[in-house]
Amino acid sequence: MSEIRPEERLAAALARLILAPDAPPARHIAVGAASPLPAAACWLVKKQGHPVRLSLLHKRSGNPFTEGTRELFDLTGQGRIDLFFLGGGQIDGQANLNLVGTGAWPGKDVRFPGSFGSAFMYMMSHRTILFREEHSPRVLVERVDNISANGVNEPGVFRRGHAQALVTGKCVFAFHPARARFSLLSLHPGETVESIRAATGFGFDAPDQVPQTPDPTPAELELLRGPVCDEMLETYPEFCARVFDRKIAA
Amino acid sequence: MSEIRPEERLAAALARLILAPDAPPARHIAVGAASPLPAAACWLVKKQGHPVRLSLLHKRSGNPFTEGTRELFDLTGQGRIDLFFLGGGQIDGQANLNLVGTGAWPGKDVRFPGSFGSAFMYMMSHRTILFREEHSPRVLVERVDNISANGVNEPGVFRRGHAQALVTGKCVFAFHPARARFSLLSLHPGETVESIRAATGFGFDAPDQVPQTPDPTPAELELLRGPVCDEMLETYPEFCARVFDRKIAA
Amino acid sequence: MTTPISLEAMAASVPDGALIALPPDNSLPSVALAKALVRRGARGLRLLGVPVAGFAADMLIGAGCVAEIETSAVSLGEAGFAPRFSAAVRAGTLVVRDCTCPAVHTMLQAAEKGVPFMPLRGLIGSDILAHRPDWTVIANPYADQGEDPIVLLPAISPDVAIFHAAMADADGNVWLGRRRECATIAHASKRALVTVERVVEGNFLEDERLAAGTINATYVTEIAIAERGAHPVALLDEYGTDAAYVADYARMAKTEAGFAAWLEREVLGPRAAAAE
Amino acid sequence: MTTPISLEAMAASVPDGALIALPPDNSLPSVALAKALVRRGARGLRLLGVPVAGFAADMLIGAGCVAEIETSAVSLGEAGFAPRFSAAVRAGTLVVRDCTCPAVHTMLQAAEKGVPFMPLRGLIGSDILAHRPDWTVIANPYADQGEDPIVLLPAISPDVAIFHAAMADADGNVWLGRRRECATIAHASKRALVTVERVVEGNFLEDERLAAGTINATYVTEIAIAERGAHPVALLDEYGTDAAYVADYARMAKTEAGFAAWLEREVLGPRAAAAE
Repeated sequence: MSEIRPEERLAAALARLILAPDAPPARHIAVGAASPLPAAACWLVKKQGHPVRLSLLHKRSGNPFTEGTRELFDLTGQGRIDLFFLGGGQIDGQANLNLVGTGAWPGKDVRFPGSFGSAFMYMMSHRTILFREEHSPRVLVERVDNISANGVNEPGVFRRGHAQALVTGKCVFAFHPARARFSLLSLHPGETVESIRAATGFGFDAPDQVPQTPDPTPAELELLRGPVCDEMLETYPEFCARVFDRKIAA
Repeated sequence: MSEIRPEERLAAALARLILAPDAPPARHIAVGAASPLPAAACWLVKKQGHPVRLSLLHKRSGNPFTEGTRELFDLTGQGRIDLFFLGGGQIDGQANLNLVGTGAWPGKDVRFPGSFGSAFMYMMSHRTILFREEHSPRVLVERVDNISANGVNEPGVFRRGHAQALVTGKCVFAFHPARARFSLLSLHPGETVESIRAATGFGFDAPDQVPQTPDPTPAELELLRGPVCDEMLETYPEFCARVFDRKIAA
Repeated sequence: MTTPISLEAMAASVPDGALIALPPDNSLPSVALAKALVRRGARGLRLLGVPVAGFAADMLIGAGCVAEIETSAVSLGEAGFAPRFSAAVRAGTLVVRDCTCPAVHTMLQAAEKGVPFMPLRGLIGSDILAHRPDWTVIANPYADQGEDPIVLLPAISPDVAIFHAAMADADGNVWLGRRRECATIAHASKRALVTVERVVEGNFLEDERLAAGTINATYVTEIAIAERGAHPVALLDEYGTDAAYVADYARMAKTEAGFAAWLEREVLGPRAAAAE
Repeated sequence: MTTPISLEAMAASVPDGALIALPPDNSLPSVALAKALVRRGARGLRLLGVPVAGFAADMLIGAGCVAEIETSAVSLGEAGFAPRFSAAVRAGTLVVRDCTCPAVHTMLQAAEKGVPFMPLRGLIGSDILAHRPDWTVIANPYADQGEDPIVLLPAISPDVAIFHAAMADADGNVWLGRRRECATIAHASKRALVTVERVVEGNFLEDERLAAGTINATYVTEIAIAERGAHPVALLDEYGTDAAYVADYARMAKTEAGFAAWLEREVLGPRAAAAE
């Protein structure tokens, strides 16, 4: 096996979170984020033989929805979406997400594209995995400038699920909704608790011993580079070329 | 021209009500009632060259709706249905309709099929023409046993339209929502104000001179027996055979 | 990938007392599954006519399978009043919750969207509303002036959606064209049991011509093959209504004895079983 | 029977200041009509992205046609942020009403049903809600316990729905397959202006295979033929996204001067006009 690429480690880490035994089962996952890594993680889980239904919103052909884009939100409202992925231009220590922009509302400083369905999906999916490759004080802030989607709610507000974890290019955090705080779950190679603190704008908990994020197993690597890449080639050709050195046959 | 059938007179009378100059325009008419006469009247209007859209809910092929039966009600909610037809097992002097049954709720004495969409369509269509061939004290009652759909509302309740008229086998009544009362508009041949009073369970107003319901014109008869019948043959074969002596070619 | 099960296994999976949503006679009821429910001796079913009920409901009521029905009407269409329904209302053996068509759709759409209620215009002044303590009237918070009362209807989530589709594909998607109330029923229900004429290769969602009339397999719990499974009701452009069959039913079902004979001949007896 | 009008006549029928609903770049926007609106010099338009906005919206904003936008996002997808939208937000020349996808659908569905509002779960705690004085939170009257706050969203009825369909038939029905948000937009809007690749014989509603993906002519105000009218966006299985065209736009539109040059070349100039 050739060298493990950082993206392969992230995909495997995400896949392990999807399958986490203490989380509710992921029977139906919707992947709407533009990033190909959550999609790769979902395909890895599926190619490992787990019976999971994937609704890939960026797939060009065979769009799974026949009511237009409304159907994803209706599905989620029905409680049929077990897991969703979200990112954000800013993410804060209470797992609030800012997809609107920095500065005064609605993003007078730097405007991001917008909140998409986050204000609904984050509350109505059974769980959400947060993913943002860039791990910097610019992105991981003490308090987001604007809340597109909030990490927790006041008691008495109907909410089906919360963030399970936040995966970045440097580490994996677990999120604890009851105390609205992240804790360090694992460190990617080369990182320490101190390096994470230096790169993170929000406070977080850390156990005495933080394990390293495991390498993908040879079996996982084989799946990622073979059948997972096969499924992703049409939708994410640049990603497959960069990470797996694979191109669509002309 | 052969003798005018009663059904032909009724169809022509309905068509004239559809086109009544003091009523809001009928650009889109939905016909849901099982009776073929409102459908014949609508086709007559259309074949006379008036630009009207017909949504015939009983048409076997080419159902106009692509959202299922919900679409008729959504259309009506949008204010796009200008005219609808309703009948009833009982109709009372305030234009209340009973499609549920007689005796205690929900029809312990004689149960009718049920209210269908009447409780919505009657209030949300721009106008409704009531049609019931049987004109008897059993059907036209002082007060319906059960109200499927009410003729008028308290002030402040959103309502888009009311009954315009009630057409029976004996006469045509106009309805006056402001005073919640019918008045006699025209008498079919052989009827008098007294014969109508005797056959009607509710009180109604009558002018000093009540005109006769006009005969269909030769042009109307020609359209009814020709192109209107052509359109109705598939959906209402028995009616066409009985009234127009026409059968579907084997 | 969904593997079809047998009609009898499908009927066995419907528990006594289940709340079952059924499309009307112009929109793909699974009469085949209704007959199988009669054969399995289902009891205490609660039916929801979407928005009205027809042949299958009347038969289930006559066979003693039904405790309650919520619907905007029960009718055999051209063949007239539903005889076993009418008899049960008269006898007081059936709880009837009268509704009006758009209210049924609205309650299912609320479940489809995952909201606890949805508003609907109309209804105010009708005895239907007066007999529905579960329906609420509120002042419209968006009124330009005055109270503007408007009805809120609660979401309804049937235990089982039952309908018939033209075909299923290898991935378990089902196709039924423009009869989209069946999609809403499936979305709103906890389980969907779908009978089909046939199972075909491929995936309808990959075909732009078929996708719009397809219900995604994610909503389909089980599929069973039942040829002419809507009969005597029409199936799209595949077969028409068997009006003579319905008229014969309407005639025989006027009496309890006549209905029992019809049931024996068409549903329970050896000849009926062989025909399925 | 609908007779197609010209693209320019269609653009002329959209008044300045109109509230226009547009589908996103994955769901059949009429880029051809958006270009025609730029050519006619439309001003003060209010856009509604259903539920997000893309290439056409950014172009209209850059060309100075737009006063307000209500949307859940404006994005060029793979090509990144929408440059003219971002510049207008920075400059404060555009009123932005931020939304979230299911809220856009819900407000249109309320108009589709003819109700003044519809509820939606989620949203509580988001600054989107905090910045929408037109959205209301009420106590759920069907709550099992407690207040159970839930958001009510007002119906929104756009003046004009604008989208592109694969084809129209002789009766003015349009077919666009599974992209059913366009049907909801058409139902909710006062007028629907639809560009199509072609007009064909027959009536889609008579064809069970096509009916489910058809929007009835009753909702379609005008049709104009615009071949490749979605370009550079994909049209179902007929043509794909022209990613190079969008990337070129994204690059040039980074500056106002670059955008002006792009507009001259692709929309306003003689070569652009000849290509339409």
